[in-house]
Amino acid sequence: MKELRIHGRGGQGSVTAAEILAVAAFRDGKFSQAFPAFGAERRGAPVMAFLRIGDEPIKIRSQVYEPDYVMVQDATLIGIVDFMKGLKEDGILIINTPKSPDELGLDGNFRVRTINATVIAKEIIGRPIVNTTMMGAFAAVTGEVSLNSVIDVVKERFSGEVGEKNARAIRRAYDLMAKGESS
Amino acid sequence: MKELRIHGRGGQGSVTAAEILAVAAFRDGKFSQAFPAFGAERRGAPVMAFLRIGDEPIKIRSQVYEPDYVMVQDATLIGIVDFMKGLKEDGILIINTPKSPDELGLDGNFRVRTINATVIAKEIIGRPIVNTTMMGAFAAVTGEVSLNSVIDVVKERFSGEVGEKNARAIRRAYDLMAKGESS
Amino acid sequence: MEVVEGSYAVAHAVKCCRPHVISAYPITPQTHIVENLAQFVADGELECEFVPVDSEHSAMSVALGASAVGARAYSASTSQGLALMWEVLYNVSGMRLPVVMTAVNRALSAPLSIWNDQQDTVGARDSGWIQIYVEDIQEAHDALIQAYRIAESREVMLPAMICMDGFILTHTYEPVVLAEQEETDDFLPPYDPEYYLTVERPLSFGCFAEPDKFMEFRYMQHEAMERARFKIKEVADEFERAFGRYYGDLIQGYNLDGAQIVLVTFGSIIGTMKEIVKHEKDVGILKIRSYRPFPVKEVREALKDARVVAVVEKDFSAGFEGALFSDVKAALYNHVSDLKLLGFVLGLGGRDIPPEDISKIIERSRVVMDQGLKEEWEFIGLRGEIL
Amino acid sequence: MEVVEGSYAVAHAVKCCRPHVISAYPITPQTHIVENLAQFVADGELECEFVPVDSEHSAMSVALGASAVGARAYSASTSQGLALMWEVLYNVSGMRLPVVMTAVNRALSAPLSIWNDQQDTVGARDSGWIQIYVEDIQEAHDALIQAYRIAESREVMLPAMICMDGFILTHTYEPVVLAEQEETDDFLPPYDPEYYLTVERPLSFGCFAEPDKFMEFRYMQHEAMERARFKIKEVADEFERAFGRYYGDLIQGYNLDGAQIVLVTFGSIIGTMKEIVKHEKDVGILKIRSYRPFPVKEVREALKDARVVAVVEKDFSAGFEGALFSDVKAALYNHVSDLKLLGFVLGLGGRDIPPEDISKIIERSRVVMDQGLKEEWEFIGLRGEIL
Amino acid sequence: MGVYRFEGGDTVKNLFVSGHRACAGCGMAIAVKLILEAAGEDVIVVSPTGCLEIVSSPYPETSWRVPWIHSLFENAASVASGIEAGLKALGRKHEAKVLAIAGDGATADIGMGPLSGMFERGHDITYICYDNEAYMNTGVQRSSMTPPGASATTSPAGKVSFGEIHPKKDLASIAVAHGVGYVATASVGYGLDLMRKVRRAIDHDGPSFIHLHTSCCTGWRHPSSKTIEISRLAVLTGLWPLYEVVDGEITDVKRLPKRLPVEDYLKTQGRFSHLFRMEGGEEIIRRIQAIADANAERFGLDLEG
Amino acid sequence: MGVYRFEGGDTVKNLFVSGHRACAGCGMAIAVKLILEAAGEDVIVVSPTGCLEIVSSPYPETSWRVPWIHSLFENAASVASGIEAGLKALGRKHEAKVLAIAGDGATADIGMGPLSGMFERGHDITYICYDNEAYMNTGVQRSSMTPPGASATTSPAGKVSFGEIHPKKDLASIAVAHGVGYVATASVGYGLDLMRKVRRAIDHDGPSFIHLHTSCCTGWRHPSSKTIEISRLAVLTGLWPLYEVVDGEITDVKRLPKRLPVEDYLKTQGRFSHLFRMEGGEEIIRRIQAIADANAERFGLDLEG
Amino acid sequence: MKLRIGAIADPGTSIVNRTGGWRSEKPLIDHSLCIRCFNCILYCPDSAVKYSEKEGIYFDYDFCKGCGICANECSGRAIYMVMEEK
Amino acid sequence: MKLRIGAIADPGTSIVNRTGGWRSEKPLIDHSLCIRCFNCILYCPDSAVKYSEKEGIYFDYDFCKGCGICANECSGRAIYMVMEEK
Ligand SMILES: Cc1ncc(C[n+]2csc(CCOP(=O)(O)OP(=O)(O)O)c2C)c(N)n1
Ligand SMILES: Cc1ncc(C[n+]2csc(CCOP(=O)(O)OP(=O)(O)O)c2C)c(N)n1
Ligand code: SF4
Ligand code: SF4
Ligand code: SF4
Ligand code: SF4
Repeated sequence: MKELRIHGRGGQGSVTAAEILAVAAFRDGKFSQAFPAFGAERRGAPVMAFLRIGDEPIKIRSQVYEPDYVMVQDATLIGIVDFMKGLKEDGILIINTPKSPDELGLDGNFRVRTINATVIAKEIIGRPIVNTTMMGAFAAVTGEVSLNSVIDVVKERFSGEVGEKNARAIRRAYDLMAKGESS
Repeated sequence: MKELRIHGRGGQGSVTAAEILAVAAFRDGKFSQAFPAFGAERRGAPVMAFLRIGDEPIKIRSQVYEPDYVMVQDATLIGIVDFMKGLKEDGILIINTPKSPDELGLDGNFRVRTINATVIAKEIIGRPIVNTTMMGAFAAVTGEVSLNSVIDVVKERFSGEVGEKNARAIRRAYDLMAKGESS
Repeated sequence: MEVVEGSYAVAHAVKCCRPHVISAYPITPQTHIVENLAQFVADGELECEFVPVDSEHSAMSVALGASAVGARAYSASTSQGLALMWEVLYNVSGMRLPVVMTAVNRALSAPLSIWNDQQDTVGARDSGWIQIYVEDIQEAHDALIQAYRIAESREVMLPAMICMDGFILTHTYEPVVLAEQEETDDFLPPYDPEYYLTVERPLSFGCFAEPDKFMEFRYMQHEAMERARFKIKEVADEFERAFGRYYGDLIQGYNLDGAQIVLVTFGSIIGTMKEIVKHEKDVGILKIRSYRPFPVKEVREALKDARVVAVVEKDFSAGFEGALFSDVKAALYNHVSDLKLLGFVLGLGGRDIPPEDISKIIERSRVVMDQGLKEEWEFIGLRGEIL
Repeated sequence: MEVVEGSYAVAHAVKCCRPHVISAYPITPQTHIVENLAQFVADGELECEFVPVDSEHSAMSVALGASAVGARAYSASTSQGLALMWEVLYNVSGMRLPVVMTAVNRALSAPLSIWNDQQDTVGARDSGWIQIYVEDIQEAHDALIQAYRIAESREVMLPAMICMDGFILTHTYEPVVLAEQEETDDFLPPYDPEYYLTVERPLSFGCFAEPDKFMEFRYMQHEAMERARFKIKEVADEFERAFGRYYGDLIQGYNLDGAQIVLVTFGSIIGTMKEIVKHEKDVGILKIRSYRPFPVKEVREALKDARVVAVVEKDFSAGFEGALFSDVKAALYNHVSDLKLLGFVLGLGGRDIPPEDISKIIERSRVVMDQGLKEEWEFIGLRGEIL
Repeated sequence: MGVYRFEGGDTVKNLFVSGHRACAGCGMAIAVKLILEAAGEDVIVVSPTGCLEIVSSPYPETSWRVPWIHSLFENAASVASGIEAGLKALGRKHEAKVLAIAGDGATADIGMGPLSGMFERGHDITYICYDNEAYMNTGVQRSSMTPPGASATTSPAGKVSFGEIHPKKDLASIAVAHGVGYVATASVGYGLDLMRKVRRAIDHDGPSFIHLHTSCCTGWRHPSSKTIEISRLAVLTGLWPLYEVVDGEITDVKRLPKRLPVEDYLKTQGRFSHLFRMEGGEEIIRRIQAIADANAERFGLDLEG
Repeated sequence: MGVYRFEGGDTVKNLFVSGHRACAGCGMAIAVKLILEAAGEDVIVVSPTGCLEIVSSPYPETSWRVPWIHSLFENAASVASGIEAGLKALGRKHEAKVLAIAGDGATADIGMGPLSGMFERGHDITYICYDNEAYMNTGVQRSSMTPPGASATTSPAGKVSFGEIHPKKDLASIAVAHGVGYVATASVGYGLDLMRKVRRAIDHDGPSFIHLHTSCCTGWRHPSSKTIEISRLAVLTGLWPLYEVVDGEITDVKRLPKRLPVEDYLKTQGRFSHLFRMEGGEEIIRRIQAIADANAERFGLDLEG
Repeated sequence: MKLRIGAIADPGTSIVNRTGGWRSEKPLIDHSLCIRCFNCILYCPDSAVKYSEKEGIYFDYDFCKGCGICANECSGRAIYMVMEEK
Repeated sequence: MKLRIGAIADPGTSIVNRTGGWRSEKPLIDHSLCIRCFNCILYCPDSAVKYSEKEGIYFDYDFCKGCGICANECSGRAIYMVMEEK
C-alpha cells in the first residue's frame, strides 16, 4: 500500500485531487481510499488531503503519518507548512514551483520533483487551478495511476471544453515529468 | 401508624386538609406525612389526599391502600367514587352529609359518622368550604389530633376574621362529633 | 422542625444559598419549587434576578451565562424539560460552570406521563454533571446546600443536580428542619470563581478544541469527577458538623452487617424499603447517593460479603436492562465475583410501589440464593391483564 | 463498485428507499449527506418533500408528523443536533414510529469539536431507538436499507439510527457497491402501517398514560426491542440473499477462534484493528453491530473462551467509565466470570487512532493476561504534556 | 361572511365530544368545540402538551372525533409541518387540512421557533393559539401572554410585586411580520365570529394564524358561569381588539359603540384583585387603561370619537 | 449622529485582533471589527456557533480583546440574558453592556425562540444579526435568510430547481412587532453608518436589534476583493434597504438617487449565476426585481419618482 | 382492555367518562321563556345542551358539569341553576 | 502549554497566528496617490492596514491575507495587488 499526502490551500481542490486519483486508481484495478484532513479551515488557509492505493481492500482508518509521496500544490506554502514531515526515506516530493529541486535546497533522503503547474494551468486551462495538472505529474512520477484513467475520470467530472482543457494540462504535466524534466 | 384518606373535589382543599392535619399532629408530638393522590385532575373532578400519623418517623412512600379512616368532603361523590375501598375493619368513615349513617345504608365492618359540614360552614364561615369543618370532625372522631392544634394551625394559616370563623366552625364540628351526634 | 411540602423545603434551601440568578421553566412536578421561589421574590424575602424564560433550553442557557459572569445560578426541571435542555447540560459541564439544579424525577414521554420514575436523570448520566439522589425531603433540602459547596470548589468546578422523586417527595408534607440563613452563610462561602466574564480581564469563554486538545479537556473533566468523590465526602462530613445531619457520602449502607441479600437502589423508594427490611435480619440496603461520580470502590466494598444483590430501579435502557443494574455489575466485575446479581425495574410512570413489591423482590432474591439464577432481571408490578 | 464519498453512498441508499419526507438540519459532518439529497431533489432524481427546517428539534418533529400520517421519513444528524432533538427521540420511539436516521458520530460540546467520537449516540442508548454501528461505508449504505425493513416491520415498529463515524466514514472516498433502485424495491416493501392519521379512521395519537398503564407501554417497547433482535438477524440474512453482502447480525466476530484476547468495539475503528489483528494469532475482534438491542447472549457466547477482553470505545460516562465497557461487563456478570475485562477510551474529539494505539491495547491486554489486572480502564493517546 | 347558527341536535357535528376533563366552565373547551364545528371533519389536528391535550386524551379515552396527534409541548408547528409534507408526498393533500390548536405558552414561548419556521416555509396549515394568558395545565404560571398586572404563580403579587410586569407579546403582529396571509384575532366570547374566522383561515392557502382569547375560570379566578361574559368584557374594554389582517392589511375591526373602562374587566377576576387591594394598584390599573386606549387608537376601535 | 473617522494607528481600538481565521475578504470579519470599534471596551460579547465563533476562537487562541463567550448555536440570546441578569444581581450592571453578535441561522432559525424570549423579557442587550444569507460555517446551506433565487447547498439550483424559493424572513419587522425600541438595518458596505447604529443600539436602554447585511465571498461566490462593493450593490438595488425604527416608527431611510437594476447585483455572484444560464431564469430575476420594487415602495427608497 | 401500541385511541371514546358526577349545581329550563337563540348550545363547554323540535332545549346530565354558562348566557333567562341533590 | 479549565483563552491571542501565509497576492501602495480617506483601514477584514503620520498607509504583511479589498475600496486608486513571490 502506498500513501500520498497533498498540501494545498482551502479552495484549491486538494480533496478533489485525492478523490480523482482514488477513482482513477480503482479503474486501474487497485483499491483506494481518499480523505481530507478533517478541519475547519477557511478558503486560503493551508489544508491537506490523503490518498491510499493498494492491491488489497484498504481497511486502515487512521491518518497518514509516513507518506510515500507528498504533493504540494502551492509553492507559497513553502516555509509555512512542514510538508516534509514523516515523508518516507526514498519517498517522493512533488512540488508546484518554477524552481528546480536544487534551487529549493530541501534536505532529506527523499527525491524531489518540481513542476511549474501554475504556468501550465494558466496557459492551457486559462486559470491558475493546478490540481488536475498536478495529477498528471503524480501519475508520471509515481506510476501509481495510469494517465488514461486520470484523464478519463477528469473528463467525466468536467464535461465539454473544461474537461478537454484539463485533460490537456494533465497530459502536458505527465509528459514533462515522464521525461524526467522539472519544468 | 394510622392512615387517613380524604375524598373531595378539585378545588375543595382536600390537600390543604391533609396538610393542616399533618402539621397539627406534629404539634401534638407525633410524626406525620401528608400527600395528594398525584393526578392531573381539574377543578370539580374527584380527588384524594392522604395522611399518615404515627409515633415513629414515617418512612413509607407508597400510597395508602388500607386506610384506618376515610373522610368524604362532598356528599355528591356518593355513588361516583368508591370511597369505602380498602377501609380497614373497624375503620371509620366520616362523611359530610345531612343524612344519618343509617340513611346512607353503607355496608361493611367499619363505623360511619356523618356531619352536615356544609351547613356549618355556610352558617359560620359564610361559604360552603368544608375542609376546615371536617378537620374538627376528624379530631373529635379519631382523637388522632388535638382540637387545639388544629385550631392553632388554621388560625396561623388564615389570619384575622377568616381564621376566627374557621376556628369556630372547627370547634362546632368537634363538639358535635365529640358528643357522638351526627349533625 | 416544621411540617412543610418537599418543594417548599427545597425552595427554602435555595433561598438560603443566596443565588444571584434563578432561571427555570415550569413543569409538573417541579412547579411548586419555582412558585415558592417566585413568591419569596415577590415578597421581598429573596433578592435575586428571577428570569422567566421561554423554555428549559433557555433556562439552562441563562444559568450558563449567569454562572460565566460570576453569579451563583440555580435552576430546576424534570423529564421533558431536562430532555429539552440536554445539549446545554453537556455544555455547562464542559465549560466547567458550577450551576446547581434540582432535577425532579419524572417519566419521559411518549406516552406522556407527569408521574415519577427516574428515566430522565438516569439518561443524563453521561452529561458530566454530578448527580446526587435523595431519599427524603430533608435530604433534598440539605443536599442542595451541599451541592453548591461541592460544585463551586476550585478542585471540582462541575455542575451538580440533586435528583428528587417527583410528587413522592416534591408534593409530600413531612417534618423538616429548615436551614437558618446564618448557619447557611457560615457553611457556604460566596461564589468566588477564578475565571469569569469581566472587562477587567477580558477572557474568551467557550473556545473550540481541535483534535490535538479535546481529549485532554475531557480528561480534565474526568479528573474533576475523581476529585468530586473526595469533595462529596468532605462536604458531607462538614455538613454534619455544622448542621448535625448526615446521609452518607457517595453511598450509605443500612443493615449491611451480615446481610446476605442487599438491595441496591436510590431515591425515595428507600423509605419504603427500610420499613420492610427492618423486619428482615439478613437483608440490607445499599443506597447509591452519588450516582455520578459512581461509587465504584464503595460498592465493591459494601457488597463483597453479600450473596445476592438485587438492584432496584425506576428506569431501563430499552433493548438492554436497568442502567443502575448494569453499572453495579460493571463495578463488581473483575473484583467481586461470587455474588448473584438480580435486576428489578419498577415504578415506571408513577406506578406505585407498595411494600409488597419490596417483599416480592426479597423473596425472589431468596429463591436465587437457594436455587441459583434463572431470569437475570424483570419488571415488578406489571399488569399482565392489559398487555 | 464505484469510488464515492461515504456521505454520497448514504444519500444514494436513502434515495433508493424512496422516502416521502426528508427533514434534516445541517451540521458538520452530516452535511454532505443532506446536500447530496437536496441535489437529487433539485435534479428531479428523487421525488419527495424535502423540508428545510429551523432546527434539529424541528427536523425530528417533522419526521414524527410525517411518519404518523403514514409517510416514510428520513433524517440525519449528529452531536449537538442529536442533543437538541433529544426529547423528540424518546417521543418518536414511545409513539412507535419507525423513523430512520443516519446518526453521524461526533463529539459533544463543550469544548466544541466538529470531530468524531461516539459520545453523542452512546448517550442516546436509553432512548428506545435501535442503534446499529457501522464499520465502513458499504455497511453505512447497506444498513440504511436494512433499517427500514427492521423498523417498519409490524413486530418491531421502532425507530432506528445507523451510527456512522463522522469524517472518518462520511468524508472518505472508497469503493462501494451502490444499490440499484429495482433491487431495493424488491427488498424493501412500501411502508404500510397499521395505524396512521387519516380522516377515514380518525384515531388519536399520543395520548397520555396514567400510572395504571404507563409501565405496560414501556414493557411493550421492551418486547418490541426483544423482537427486533430476531428481526435484525433475519433482515441481515435476507439482505445477504438479495445483495450478497453480510456484516453480522447483532455482532460479528473476527478471528475469534482460539483468541485469548478479544477486542470488543464498534464503528470504523474496526478497520484499523483488522489490519493489526491479522498479524496476531491469538487476538480476535468482536464487533458490536447492534448496540441497542444489546446482544447480551451473543456477547456471552462469543467471549466465553477468551482470557482477556479489551473494550475499546470513543466515549465515556463522566464519573464512571466507558459505556460499552460497562455494558459488556454487565452482560457477562452472572454468566462468564473467568475473564479479565479491560477498558480503553480513545479517539475523543477526533483524536486520531494510529495502529500503534491498537498495538498498545493488545500489549496491555497481554500484560494483564500474564500478571493480572491493575488499572481497570484507561485513556489511550492522551498528551500528558498539555495536562 | 357566513353566519353560523346551531339548529339543534342533528346539525351539530360534535367533533369534540363530551366526557373531556376540562374544568367546569372552561373557555378553551368551548372554543375547541366551536373550532371543530367550523372546520368540519376533514382536518387533522395537532395539539401540543397543555390543558387541551391533558383534558382530551387520557388513554384509552379521547374526546376527538377527527384525527388528532399530540407529541410534545414545543413542537406542534413542526409536527403539523411534517403531516402536511407527508400528505403532499403521499398524494393525499386533498384528504384533509392541517390544523394546530395550541395554548399561548406552547405558541408564544417554547414553540415560538418552530412556529416561525412553519410560517417561513409556507406550509398550508391553520394555526390557532388559544390564549388563556398563562400556563394553565401546570398551575397558572406566567407566560409571555400573561397581561401586566395579573398575578400568576411565577409572577405572583406580593409585598413588593404587583404581579406580571412585561407586556403581552403581540402575536398577531409577529405573524403578520412573517408575511402570513391570513391573520386574525378572535374571542371565545364571540363564537360565531370565531367560527367564521376559522373557516376563512382553513380555506386560505398557505399558513394562517388565529390568536384566540379564551378565559380560564380556574386561572383567572372567576365563577365558572362567567367565562363568556368576561371574555366579552376583554373585547368591550378594548383590551382584546378583534380584527383580521389579510395580506398585511388590517380589515374588519370590531368597533365598539361605547368602550368600557378596564376596571369593568379587571374586577371580575381574582388574578387582578390585588390591584384593587394594594397601595399603588390604581397606578397599574391606569397603565392597563393606557394599553386599552392605545389599542383603541391603533385599531380605531371607538365608533364615536 | 456621530461620524466615525479612523485617524490612524493609535485611535484604532483593534478589539478584534488579527490572526483570526476568516476567509480572505470575509465581510463578517470586517463588520465585527467595526462593531467593536464602535462599541468600545466596555462590552461583554456573546456569539453562537458559526463562522464568527469558529474563525475567532480555536483554543488557546482568541481574536477577542473584550470578554467573550460562546456556548451553543441556538442560545446566544439566552446566554446574553443570563449575563445581563447576572451583572444586575452582582451590582455590576454599570461595568459593561451586553452585546450578542450572531449569524442569520443562529438568529432567524435555530435561535428564534430564545431571541423572541429575550425581546419579550426586556433585557438590556444589543443583538446584532450579521446576515450572510446562509449557513456559511457548515458549507453554505440555506437559511430562512437565503434570498429567493440563490443556490445554496441544501436548496441548490438543479435540473428542476432555481435554488431557494422562500422569501427572506423580515427580521427587523419581527423585532418591531416584539416592541423592540431600537431596530435598524445596516450593511457592511456602509461602515460608518453601521458604527453609528451600533452606538445608538448600545446606548439604548432595553433590547435593541440590528439586522446587518454582510457578504460572504465564499458562499456568495465572488472575488474576495468585491465584498464591500457587492454589499453596497444590495443597498443600491433596493434589495437591502437601510433604515432605523425607533419606538415603532421608521426613521432615517437611506434614499437612493438612482436605484440600480437587481441584475447589477445578481450577476456579481456565483450563487445567482444559474439565473443567467437556465431557461426561465429571467422570470426569477423579474421576481427579485419585484422584491426590490416593493421595498422601494414600502420605505420610499427612490429619491426621485 | 388490551393496550394498543403507541397509546393510540379510538375516536370519541371519552364519552364513557360521565362528567355529570362533577356537578354540584344543575341547570333547569323554563321552556316558556326560551327564545331559541341557542346561546346555550353554542357556549356549553361540555356539549351537554341538546335540542329537538319536540322537546326544545334539554340537558344531558351525564355530562353537564354544572358550570352555569348556559344560564348566564341565556337570552331569555329561561335557564337557572339549582343545587344538585344526591 | 497547559490547558486551562473550560477552554478559556487569554485576550487577543490569535495574534500568534500569522495569516500572512495564506496570501497569494499582496497589496502595495503608491503613496503619492493616497488621499487619506482611510477606506483601506476601515474595510480591511484583518486589520492589516496601518497608518502613521510618518509612513502614511502601510501593510502588516504578517496578517494581510491578500483579499484585495483595500485596493478595491481605495478612493485614490493608490493600492494595487501583485502576485506574492516566495
Ligand atoms: C419541554 C416541556 N416543558 C414544560 C412542560 C410542562 N408543561 C406542560 S403544559 C405546560 C403549560 C401549557 O401552557 P399553555 O400552552 O399556555 O396551555 P394551557 O395549559 O394554558 O392550555 C407546561 C409548562 C412540558 N410538558 N414540556
Ligand atoms: C444544534 C446545532 N445544530 C447545527 C449545528 C451546526 N452549525 C454550526 S454553525 C451552523 C451555521 C451557522 O450559520 P449562521 O448562523 O448563519 O452563521 P454563519 O456561519 O453563516 O456565519 C450550523 C448549521 C450546531 N453547531 N448545533
Ligand atoms: S385550567 Fe383553565 S384552561 Fe385548563 S381546563 Fe381548567 S379552565 Fe380550562
Ligand atoms: S465562509 Fe463566508 S462568512 Fe465564513 S469566514 Fe468565509 S467569508 Fe466569512
Ligand atoms: S489585501 Fe485584504 S487583508 Fe491585505 S491589507 Fe488589503 S484588505 Fe487587508
Ligand atoms: S483607501 Fe486609498 S486613498 Fe484611502 S487612505 Fe487608503 S490608501 Fe489612502
